[in-house]
Amino acid sequence: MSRIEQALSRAQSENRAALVAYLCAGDPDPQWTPALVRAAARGGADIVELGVPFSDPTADGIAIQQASARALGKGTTLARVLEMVREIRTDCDVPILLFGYYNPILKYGEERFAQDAADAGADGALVVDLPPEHASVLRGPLVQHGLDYVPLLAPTSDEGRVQQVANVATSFIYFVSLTGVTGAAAPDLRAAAQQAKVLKVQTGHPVAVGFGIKSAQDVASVARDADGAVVGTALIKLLQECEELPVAESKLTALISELAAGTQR
Amino acid sequence: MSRIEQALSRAQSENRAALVAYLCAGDPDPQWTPALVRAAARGGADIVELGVPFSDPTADGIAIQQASARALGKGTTLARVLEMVREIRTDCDVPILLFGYYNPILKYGEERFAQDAADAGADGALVVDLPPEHASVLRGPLVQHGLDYVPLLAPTSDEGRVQQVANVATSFIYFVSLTGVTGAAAPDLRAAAQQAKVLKVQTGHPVAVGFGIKSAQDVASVARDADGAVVGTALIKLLQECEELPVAESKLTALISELAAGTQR
Amino acid sequence: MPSNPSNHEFGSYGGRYVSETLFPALNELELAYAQARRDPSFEAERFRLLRDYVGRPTSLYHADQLSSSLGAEIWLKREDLCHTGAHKINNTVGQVLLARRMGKKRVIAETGAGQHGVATATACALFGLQCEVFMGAQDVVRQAPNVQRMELLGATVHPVHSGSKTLKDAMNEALRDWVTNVESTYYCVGSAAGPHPYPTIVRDLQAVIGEESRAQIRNRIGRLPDAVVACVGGGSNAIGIFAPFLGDASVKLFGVEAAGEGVHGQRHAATLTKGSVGTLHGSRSYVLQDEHGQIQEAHSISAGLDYPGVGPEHAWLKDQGRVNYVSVDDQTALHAFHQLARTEGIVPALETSHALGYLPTLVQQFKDQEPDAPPRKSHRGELARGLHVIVNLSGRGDKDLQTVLATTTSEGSASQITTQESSGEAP
Amino acid sequence: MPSNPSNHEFGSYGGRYVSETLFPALNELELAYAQARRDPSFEAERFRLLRDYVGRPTSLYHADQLSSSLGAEIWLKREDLCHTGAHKINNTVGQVLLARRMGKKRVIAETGAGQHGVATATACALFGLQCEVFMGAQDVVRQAPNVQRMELLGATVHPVHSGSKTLKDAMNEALRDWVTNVESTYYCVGSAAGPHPYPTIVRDLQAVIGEESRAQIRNRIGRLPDAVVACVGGGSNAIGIFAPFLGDASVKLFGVEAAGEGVHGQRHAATLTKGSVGTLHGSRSYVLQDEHGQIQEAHSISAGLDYPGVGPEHAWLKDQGRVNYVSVDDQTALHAFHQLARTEGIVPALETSHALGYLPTLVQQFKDQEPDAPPRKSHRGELARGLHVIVNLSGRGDKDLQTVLATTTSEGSASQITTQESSGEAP
Ligand SMILES: Cc1ncc(COP(=O)(O)O)c(C=O)c1O
Ligand SMILES: Cc1ncc(COP(=O)(O)O)c(C=O)c1O
Repeated sequence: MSRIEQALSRAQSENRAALVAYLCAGDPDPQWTPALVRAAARGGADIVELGVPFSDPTADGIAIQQASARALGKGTTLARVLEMVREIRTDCDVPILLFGYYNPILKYGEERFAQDAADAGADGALVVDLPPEHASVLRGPLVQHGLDYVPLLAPTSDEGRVQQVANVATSFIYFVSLTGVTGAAAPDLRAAAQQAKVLKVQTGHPVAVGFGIKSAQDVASVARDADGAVVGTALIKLLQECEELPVAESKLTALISELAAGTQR
Repeated sequence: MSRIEQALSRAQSENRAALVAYLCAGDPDPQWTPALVRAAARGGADIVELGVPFSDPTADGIAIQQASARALGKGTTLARVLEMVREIRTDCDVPILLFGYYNPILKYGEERFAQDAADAGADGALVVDLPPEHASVLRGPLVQHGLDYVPLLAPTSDEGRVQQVANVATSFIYFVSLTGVTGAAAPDLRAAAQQAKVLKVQTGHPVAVGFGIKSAQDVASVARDADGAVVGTALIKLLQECEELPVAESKLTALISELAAGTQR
Repeated sequence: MPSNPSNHEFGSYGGRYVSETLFPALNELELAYAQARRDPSFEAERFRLLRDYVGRPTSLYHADQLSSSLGAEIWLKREDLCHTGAHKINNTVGQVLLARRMGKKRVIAETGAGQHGVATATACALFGLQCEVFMGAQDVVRQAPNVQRMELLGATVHPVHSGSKTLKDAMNEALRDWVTNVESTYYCVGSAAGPHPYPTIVRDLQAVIGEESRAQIRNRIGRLPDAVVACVGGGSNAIGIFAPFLGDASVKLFGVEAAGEGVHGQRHAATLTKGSVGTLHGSRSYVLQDEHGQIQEAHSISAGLDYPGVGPEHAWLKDQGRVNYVSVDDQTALHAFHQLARTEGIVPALETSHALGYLPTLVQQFKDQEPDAPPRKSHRGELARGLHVIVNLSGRGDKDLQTVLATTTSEGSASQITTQESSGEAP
Repeated sequence: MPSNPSNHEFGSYGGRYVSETLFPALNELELAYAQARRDPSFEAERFRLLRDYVGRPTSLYHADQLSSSLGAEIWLKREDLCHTGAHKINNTVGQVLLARRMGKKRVIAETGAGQHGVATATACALFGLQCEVFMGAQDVVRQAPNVQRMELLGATVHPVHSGSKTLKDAMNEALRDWVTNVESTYYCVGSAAGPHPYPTIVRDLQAVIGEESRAQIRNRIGRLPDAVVACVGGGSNAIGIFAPFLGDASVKLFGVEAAGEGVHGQRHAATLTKGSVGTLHGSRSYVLQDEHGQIQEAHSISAGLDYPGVGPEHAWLKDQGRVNYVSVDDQTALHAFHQLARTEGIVPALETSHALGYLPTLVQQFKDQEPDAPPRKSHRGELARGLHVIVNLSGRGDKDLQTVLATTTSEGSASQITTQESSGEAP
């Protein structure tokens, strides 16, 4: 059982959804990132999605676009993100899912990426623009190195695609609550969570819901039916208001514990 | 013998060319025009060409264009020009050749124009854009009312046209010294005058040279061979410098007598 | 009426009311043109250029949306697709080819909207001739992109500051240049105006529009159209499309002049509608003039129609009653401009928009006359039914964007036009 | 190399590197397109619009002066004569027809030079569909007339302020809009790029350029050309003219990218020449990227080439060696722009000017290879002799006047351009 699976099953056994926290590596500064991941873990994040910034984040809304641009501006690279993971792992074992776009990985080399990510202590990868039909080139090496490959499903996915995605998932599936980009307002999170429940049955994998979850209340509205709730833009926005790392850490821990409270069923 | 023919033959008998002075009726003010015509006569002009201003004087350079515009701005019309002639005739019998474009005459009516011009005491008309092929409509009435019809010839006119023009002339022919508009610098007035001499033989009519004659010296260089020398732009420019009528009158008389000195062969 | 009408080409209209200096040049031109038209190699070269360079034949497009909204079949003769964006190039390719044949090295032209200037500069670039264009200073401002185009094409543009600083004054200045440089210079007149033989030459060179249209419509609906409509400035696009239909009594012809701010005031350019017989720029025709025979300034939002004269053949066709001359004001033309852009995706020239602006009236007239006329075709099989109208889409409106936007803003109807900032984030 | 190349349409290139959300839409599009192509009524309507509305076939013009000065026979495929002034409309008429068939009421597009935006707005006006165009804020400024045209046509233009504020960012934003409104919205991609099936659709819809050219040149010289040249931004005009020649081994194909300020620096857009394999905007192809896989900003004086990606079929053709991809810098393109304007009377788009700018090199290459090749034809009877090159004249340069004039002035070569005051009086 991978670290990610363990986190999900622990949450399950505690009769709650897992809280998945998205942080953009390198934002606002690469030096802050390890401390922020620890702060998120302290607050009660079951899994941290660590965003690998990309120059052209077509799946993201303005908040994460700008976070990515800031991170890139501070010299964040994929190699540097792996270093951050390595540093985090010295004293923190929160599951880390690398989250990003395909091109930086393609450039790095899929095999080398899987190897280095595993060495650094990462637990898996989610690539928003690498669909199942093109995924084997990355999934193979990841699995070989004991890492999870997390695919996505969307409200528009039909039955055929659900099966295709089920076939490539190794742990959970990320279900996008809406047609849109990150940061968009979700019209109906309850319905999305119910949809996640159906998908869980269809795919045989745990399903986490992301996009549009901003508050403890939002978390609560998906927690009953989904296996996990992903919060991203809300955290990015919080960090934007902090000028000092200690402030950012404590505010982040506080917000995450507040959100975590919503995970109880 | 018309008054224009008389003037030409008097000059001829005095072994000199006739001096033809062009003034734009109504410029700078319609009230000045009769006095200026008298001043020109006093200075020794044998014939006065009285310009009837037109909105679109395509044969004229900038000086006469602007004079026409000023005259029109002061309300000068063809009817008003005829009134000026009538006023001049109360005490001055210098031959007056109405000089202009066809459209104002067409609008006035050719027959009515010939009648009224004769009544007013004018001696003839020269219409720069009414060539022999279209001239009969105006020439007929003019001749009927005892007025001269003065056609033009140009350096570009070939033999056929010379004959055509000869056939419609009633007194003299106006020979344009150059291909260009009024006010242009004539490249070679001597050659133009020699050309005029040839034309005189070919047409059997006296020939006056116009365009580009600015000074007594210019007049002198055509006087030997041509029957007349026309000065226009130089007079217009002189008047532009004068703010008071008495000054204008005396300057004009002075310049004309200076020019007249050049007419001696 | 002149006593010798035979000196005029079109009834009592036409002729050569110009300085004596120009006569030999006009005779030379007449002769050279007659010879060229009889010379198969000249015509072959002209045809090749019209086809490959200008892009002829231009298409005849059935405007589906416009037809539906007007309740008649509207066909657009797509002169806007010609190289340089208007019918003007049909004329300049022919005339500049003639200039080259005549051994002239320098070509001058007047221009209003700038389309004829661009078309002349274009043809001169093609044949390596020097080109100088006279353009009213006011038009230099309102048609700035065309000034830039002429200059890029290697032409020199002379802004003309006299008179109304528009087309009329540009033509005055071109005539002054021509009279000065007549031996070396070919004057490429841009509309069906000017002294003989220009109105004839320009008509002949533009008649390709009507010839193609006539063949195309027969091909499409198996018969001739009920009406043909064109805007009239100097009259070249109109005479070009009308000429081949003049003998077809069943085809009603409509020439649309610019009514500017309205034909009841002074600010319009409706020469045939409101003018009277006169001479301007070398020919006898209708002109806008005051009671003293002074030429009046024309006014139109469209620089290419802003002219107080009109080609002499139109004067004749008016007197004969063969063509109906009507007028459309600035507002109506602007409305038609926007309508065609939004319903057909075609941005017409403001000149052309006058022809388009007359369509509702025209359709209504036909309906009033024949209340029991068959309805519009309901499907493609019945194409020949209904009222079929060809509009000469004489040019595209890219050159007019600034003018139109200025009116849109000044009238507060800018709300039609929207640029939205993209937030990148959903609400 | 992906382990399963069958998921890519062009060798190892192409594919669908996009959000999961878009997959059903891409499948739906693929299916709808396949059905439409088999439906004679769809193809008939598309053909009618290409002929009557777009103005096809466009002519193939033998550029006499340019041929003389280069010492080779240069033929220009006149896509500049298409409605709206560039080849882009061939694509949008087809895609928007497809959108209507699919029941979509809203169409979005990205645009760089604005030509695709105008072409999309045009097709949407024609079919009465809502149109929203994403355009980099920098391009909104440098291609202002096209923004105005889009708005006149009823489209909404969204300036995009992220990244380099050019085409790449406009496409990012269009993808974000599409993922948000995917059920109601048709995304009309403007070049041979994007996720499958777009590169195939765009190529098919643009192939009419090559099909016509191939028939026209055989008709003229009785054989195929020696070379075909096109500029490459995303690659649609190039693939459109290349496609029908791919099987003709004797025809050399040249794709000309923008070298900007030079391919040895960072400021260029020569993706195939200097880029490496990557994924951008949904497909695997060449991209300009740094060592970390971040997409680099492209630079070109031409907004339509200012793109760090390229259509996947070009990547494949490069690897196969079938097409030679070369590059031409800003200065050379500008020079070619002025040269065509002055010697042929055609103002080309700055994009197109890159293809033209490569001609001297290309002709020299051929001559070096075949020093004893027959000389240029000396008269029309020997047309087939010599080196024959077709250039895809993908668009007209009206939209680029401001950009070009700015360079002219800033480089002090404004003396080429002359406006003279007319004095009305000889010296
Ligand atoms: C597109 C267009 N249509 C019409 C005209 C009016 O000229 P004409 O009446 O000679 O066709 C112009 C003149 O510039 C023009 O550009
Ligand atoms: C005239 C013209 N040519 C070429 C291009 C480049 O696009 P593509 O490479 O897709 O042909 C553009 C893009 O705007 C264009 O407007």
